Amino acid sequence: MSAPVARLEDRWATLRELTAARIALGRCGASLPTGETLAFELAHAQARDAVLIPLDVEALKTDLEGSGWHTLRVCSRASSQQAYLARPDWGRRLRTEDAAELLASKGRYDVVFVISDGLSARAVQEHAAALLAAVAPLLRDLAIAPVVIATRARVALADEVGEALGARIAVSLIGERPGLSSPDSLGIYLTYDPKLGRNDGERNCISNVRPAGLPVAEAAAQLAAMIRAALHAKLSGIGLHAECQQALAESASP
Amino acid sequence: MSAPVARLEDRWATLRELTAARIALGRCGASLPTGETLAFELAHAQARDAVLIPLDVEALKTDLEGSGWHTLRVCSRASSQQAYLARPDWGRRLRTEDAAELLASKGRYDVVFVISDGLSARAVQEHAAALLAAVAPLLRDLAIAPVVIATRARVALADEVGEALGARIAVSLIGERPGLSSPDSLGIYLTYDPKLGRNDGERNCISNVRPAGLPVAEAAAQLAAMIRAALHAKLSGIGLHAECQQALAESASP
Amino acid sequence: MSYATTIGSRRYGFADLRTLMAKASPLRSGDQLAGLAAATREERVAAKLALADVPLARFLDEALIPYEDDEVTRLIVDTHDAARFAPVAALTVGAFRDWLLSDQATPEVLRDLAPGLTPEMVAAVSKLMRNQDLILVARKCHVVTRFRSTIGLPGHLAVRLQPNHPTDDPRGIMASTLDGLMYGAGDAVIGINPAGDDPARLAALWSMLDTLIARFEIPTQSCVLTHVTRQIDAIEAGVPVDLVFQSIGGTEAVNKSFGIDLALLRQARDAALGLGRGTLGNNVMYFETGQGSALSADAHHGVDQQTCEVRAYAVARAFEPLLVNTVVGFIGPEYLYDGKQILRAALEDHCCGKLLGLPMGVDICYTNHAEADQDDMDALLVMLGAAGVNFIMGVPGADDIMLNYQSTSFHDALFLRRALGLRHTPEFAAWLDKVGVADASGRLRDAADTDVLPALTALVESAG
Amino acid sequence: MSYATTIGSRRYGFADLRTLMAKASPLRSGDQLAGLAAATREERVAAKLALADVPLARFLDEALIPYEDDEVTRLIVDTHDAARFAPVAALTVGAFRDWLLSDQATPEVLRDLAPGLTPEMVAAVSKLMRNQDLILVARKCHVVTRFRSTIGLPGHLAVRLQPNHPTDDPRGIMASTLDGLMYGAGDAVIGINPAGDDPARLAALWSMLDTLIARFEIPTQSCVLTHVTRQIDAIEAGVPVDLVFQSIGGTEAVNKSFGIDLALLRQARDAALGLGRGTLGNNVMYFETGQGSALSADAHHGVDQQTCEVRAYAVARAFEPLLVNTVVGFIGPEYLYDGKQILRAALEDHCCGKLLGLPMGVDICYTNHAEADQDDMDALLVMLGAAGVNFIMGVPGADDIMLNYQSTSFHDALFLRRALGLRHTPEFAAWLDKVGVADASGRLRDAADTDVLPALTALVESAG
Ligand code: B12
Ligand code: B12
Repeated sequence: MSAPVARLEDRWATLRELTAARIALGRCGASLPTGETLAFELAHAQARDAVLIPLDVEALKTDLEGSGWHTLRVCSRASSQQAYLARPDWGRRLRTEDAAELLASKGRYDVVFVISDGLSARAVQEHAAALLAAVAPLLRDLAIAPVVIATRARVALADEVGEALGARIAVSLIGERPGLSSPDSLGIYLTYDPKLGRNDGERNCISNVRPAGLPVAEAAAQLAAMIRAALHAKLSGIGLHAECQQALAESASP
Repeated sequence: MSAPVARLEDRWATLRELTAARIALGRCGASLPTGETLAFELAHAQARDAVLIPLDVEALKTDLEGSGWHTLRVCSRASSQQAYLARPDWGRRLRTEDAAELLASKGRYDVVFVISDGLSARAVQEHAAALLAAVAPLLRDLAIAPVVIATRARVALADEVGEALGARIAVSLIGERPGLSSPDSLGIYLTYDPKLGRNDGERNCISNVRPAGLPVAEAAAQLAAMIRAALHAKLSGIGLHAECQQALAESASP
Repeated sequence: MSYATTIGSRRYGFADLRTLMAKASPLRSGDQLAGLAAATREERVAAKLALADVPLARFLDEALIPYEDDEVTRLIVDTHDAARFAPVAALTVGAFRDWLLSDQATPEVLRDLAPGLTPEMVAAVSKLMRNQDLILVARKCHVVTRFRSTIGLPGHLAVRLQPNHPTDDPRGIMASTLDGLMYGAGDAVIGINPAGDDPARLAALWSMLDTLIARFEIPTQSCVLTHVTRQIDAIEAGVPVDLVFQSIGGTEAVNKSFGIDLALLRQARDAALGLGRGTLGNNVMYFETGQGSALSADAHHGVDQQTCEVRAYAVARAFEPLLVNTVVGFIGPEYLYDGKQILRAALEDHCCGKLLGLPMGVDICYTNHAEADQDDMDALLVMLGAAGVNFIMGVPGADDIMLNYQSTSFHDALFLRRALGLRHTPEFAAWLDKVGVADASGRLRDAADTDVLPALTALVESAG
Repeated sequence: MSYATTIGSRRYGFADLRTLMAKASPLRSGDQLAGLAAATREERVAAKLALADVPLARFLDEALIPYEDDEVTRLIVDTHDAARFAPVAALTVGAFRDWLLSDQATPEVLRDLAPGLTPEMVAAVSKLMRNQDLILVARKCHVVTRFRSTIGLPGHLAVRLQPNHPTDDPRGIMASTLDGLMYGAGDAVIGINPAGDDPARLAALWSMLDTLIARFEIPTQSCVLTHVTRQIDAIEAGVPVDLVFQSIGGTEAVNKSFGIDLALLRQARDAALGLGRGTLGNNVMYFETGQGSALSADAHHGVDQQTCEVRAYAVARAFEPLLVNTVVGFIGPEYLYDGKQILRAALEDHCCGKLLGLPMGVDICYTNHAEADQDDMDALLVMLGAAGVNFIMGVPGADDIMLNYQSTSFHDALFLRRALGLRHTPEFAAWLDKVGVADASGRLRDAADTDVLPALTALVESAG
């Protein structure tokens, strides 16, 4: 005898090509079919691993130095990945010895790039060097500090780094928390006049940088524009937005 | 204005003196009143602590030696309280060095008492010495081995102890898991011809020994009778029960 | 036969069905203790993927515990109903899950299917289910049993009144029993776990409950949860025994460690049936189970603890029980570590038992050495209520002062009734209304309105 | 003023109400991170015992965050309705819990009481409640709001359709929207979190949803969850905005970190009201909150995270929102460590919001760095369903591909409807029946029977 057919297929399956979202999954009664349930579980198992895989700092350094960047290496005060997850406050502060070391490289820079593992080392491993390569040509006239590679780092760690190095702007390139279908998404956070104690309202963000999201080239262009705007306005964050619109409005008026 | 009365009292509160069970608690709608909820929470917090408090071996030794007992000291293969909880298999086996040491005291004994912390050190601390003191006079004609104090021990650890010491019967006096209202309950488990691999069907049990449960004197009397029955029947466990009844039946018949 | 899945570039192999089942099990400490659990999350999913592709029929060919070695296996194989199995015979485990969740699997269809399922098939499919699936499927399995009340009707919830006392003091037990009755508990059974096992004292407990039930015409049944041999003896001695209780496990060896075998259970059931004490029906057995007992007795044959548990239901099924109770968090953290594992296990047990056609109740409980608390029990209560559990426990203030663990209280049952609109058994509801404890809708009346309280109190005070 | 309890021989002192509240909070990682949590289990119970004895009226005298420093405190104090508070004014926190659970606290009584309660009173009483209490009390608070549909009727459940896309691609968003509608989701709102904030692209999203809703006469509302300033700008530019969204917190400082204050919210609400786009009612605001945001912005003033959260509801209450959504597991394990903490927090948020008279929904969710999985979400779904949650999220396959977290899926909502018999909003139910997606009882029809699918598909394909 033939098996009963329990799974109802959705008749809009062709729309699947329009999005990476999990649409048209079909159903059995009210429930997700077995194949889809297990696919989800597998993705979850893998995403959980992504959070725990450490950044291969040496490989990243080699990449960057191959493109001519000088690099510095720091770590946050979180002493393990578990501590990093539980204590974002530790992830926002440099180890005392690293802070001291950075002071040795202090200068007068316009921008420092801080590459941070964040919650997805993979995102950083795969896209950070490419992003720097794409943005560098757009910033030739600016003084760029050595690239700082930071591990177990949160966004705000870039504040302390920027302050120590004497940079007018700190840009954090950081691994965003991995999604079920996006274990490799890079976030970009820009802070003008970085220093300990800045809050997120004083930053700007470009998010979802990855092949299936915002492409690296486009992100680089946006970032360069944002850097210029911040240098011009001498601020970042909510205020910068207003400033930008003002500028747009003025340039639009005759 | 006066506060509304939300709590319904139960009219059978006088029955509370008949049991330590939490009866006649009253209710608010369908729910436990605040006082009772918090009393329960407090008891739970304290019971959870009871599981973690270690046995004061020195104090127990002093108690026992004061009453003229020789004592030996062993520990199971569980290396921490966490390991003890997670791995009962470790709690059932002697550390190799302790097993070796016991062999030095090997003899021809009728009974060995193994005092084990189990899940309530407090039960053992408070009742074990008293129980031994009460049972000893009833077993004067028997050869009793030195008392073994075992930590992080399960019931079955007494099998290995009994075998190593050459005892015909091993009696485990062990802290039962703490109840919400009974953090101090002692269990007694008797095994004839103890050796590695015995199962629980081959033991007998006297449970709930504590002031509010089975009093120590009564437990001692039951234990002595059980020891005699096991020595006579040359077995313990389910079989011993049958044996006892048989004997009872015979003694009852004219 | 061996099984395998490939994920990316990694191949996961599983030596046999027993291994595959164990690795596919949701994480729990007991399987870790036994050395059977998957080593990584990915391996667990790999095992599930491989298990999803196994044909259900395979379970008829590959026994997890050999037929020759184990009477439970023999029971399962010898009583398998191939005709009832036919509708799903062509399905894989994964497709079986889909089918169970589909609207084709109606309550009637599932009831007819039950004798065609083996515990291993049911355990396997449950391993592919999320908690919500375990609820939806269980809800569709209506298992109704009867002795003096009708238990398991959809939308209903019964309660075992559990009035234990550390020294089996009759008045103490009766005080807790009164408390429970006044809170509307006891429609599943009034069941005492005795601390001792002296036949004379046990007989007194049976008589006491018999008097209570007869005098107040309570449509319920009594039970004294001592070893089955004591109960057979009591029946032979003319003691008024309603239900025969026994703890059972899923292998011959664990049952042996409990001092029982199938023949003994058969003997016990025949003895109880011989008394003819049921008024509405003849379901005379009450069984308790719980994940971990097989491993705890070193009697698991390398089979994961959940599958062992479902095999225990195959034992229960052979005796048409009134009640089967999985005492889910009872043994301790070495088998179910925390609230999450207890919750998962409870939903599995309930669903698997129901699929096999059993009247499942759950002792929603935890011990003081486990990582669990009342909040976890609340979650489990609501989940099981939604899943249609036949009955839960009722222990005064949730604190069993003899067995040293926390179960559900009379208040908890009231909570669940309110939150999900669940009713007492119809006969018990009528009784509660008649004696003034509750109104017709099942809501408790103020104690002042309860006609029966003085007489009940007098009975308590004169007990023992 | 200081507070104290003695347990046995140990005295526990608490410097002030803020400290007492923090120590009395059920364990969660965020309070540990902030250094505010009780050090031991016993200390936590001691704090609860002390808190139970605090008169509710005390909260009117001792502000947790000073009046002078914080406009949220000023809002709370200035809008407190003493007349409505009168019925419970004489109670302690512990007696207030008893009263809330009693049959005296009917839905009508609780509705009238809401303006008399401050968030701190509500947070305090919730700390004394078990999960089951949080469910029972919340069930009794019926908060019904209207824009183009009627949300919050007892026995009903609405769903926010959340069709996010990492690059805001119009066709991608519309494809997910169609998926949701065909699964019967969207009666709470169709709400997009945009990845970018370019005004022109945002305007296109609003127009797209407006066209969809108008063309198919769907009784629902749209929302684009960008910063409130963008929404005000859009309204001024003539864009068809239904609801105005904003993330809010419980202190002036956290709101500042979100770039908002009360005046800005007032301005936004006035702008939205000015459009008069609601057909059934004028609840035009949609707020999101979540435990941990204040601490995350270093704006918590030493107040525990749950109390901060309830203060956010005082902000929401001032603007008569259509929807308030606590996004409970969104930020990560540093605030709510695992499934258990997420579940507890969700029930607290839901109950506290409801007590304050708010139309609470919950984004039942977790991130990949937290100790949680789908089984935990199932538990939370059922608990919140039993508690009478107004709405949950609907995300295709539970995977938000833009915000990188797992929320509830369209299937999850179907599950909950089946498990607890919950209905769509009446208007949406009628629409689903009309277009053939569901039958009159709300059960999905086979897709083959759906009249609206071809036209909807065409709209999706032509989007952008
Ligand atoms: C936990 C427990 C169990 C667990 C044990 C598994 C485990 N891994 O812990 C399970 C659920 C399997 C169990 C089963 C039974 N138990 Co039991 N159990 C208990 C309980 C609640 C706590 C025991 C404890 O704290 N032990 C201390 C720890 C540190 O020891 P452990 O080495 O970790 O655990 C061992 C002992 O607990 C032992 N054990 C447990 N129960 C029994 C029963 C008997 C008769 C024997 C000899 C040994 C034994 O088995 C464990 C593994 O080796 C006690 C109640 C109490 N207040 O003590 C009842 C209790 C000991 N059990 C009891 C009974 C009757 C039984 C059963 C016979 C029930 C039945 N009718 O089938 C079965 C069979 C036991 C067997 N022969 O294998 C009675 C004993 C009465 C008596 N005086 O003889 C008690 C007192 C409860 C009661 N009054 O009903 N039990
Ligand atoms: C987590 C998160 C939050 C959390 C942050 C708290 C925390 N402890 O993590 C909360 C819920 C508080 C939040 C709030 C907001 N967020 Co947010 N958030 C995210 C999310 C999902 C992940 C971020 C991440 O992984 N960071 C990496 C880790 C390692 O960094 P971290 O140091 O641990 O965390 C910091 C950053 O996440 C940062 N941050 C988070 N959100 C935002 C938003 C802005 C504009 C800025 C400058 C910084 C910032 O704050 C954290 C603490 O310092 C992203 C989506 C994504 N795919 O990345 C959106 C995202 C970054 N957030 C976004 C927005 C719009 C907001 C809000 C402005 C929403 C609103 N309308 O109110 C607010 C305000 C933020 C602020 N100014 O304080 C947008 C940014 C769009 C853009 N290009 O500017 C994103 C991309 C999502 C989206 N498309 O809606 N957010």
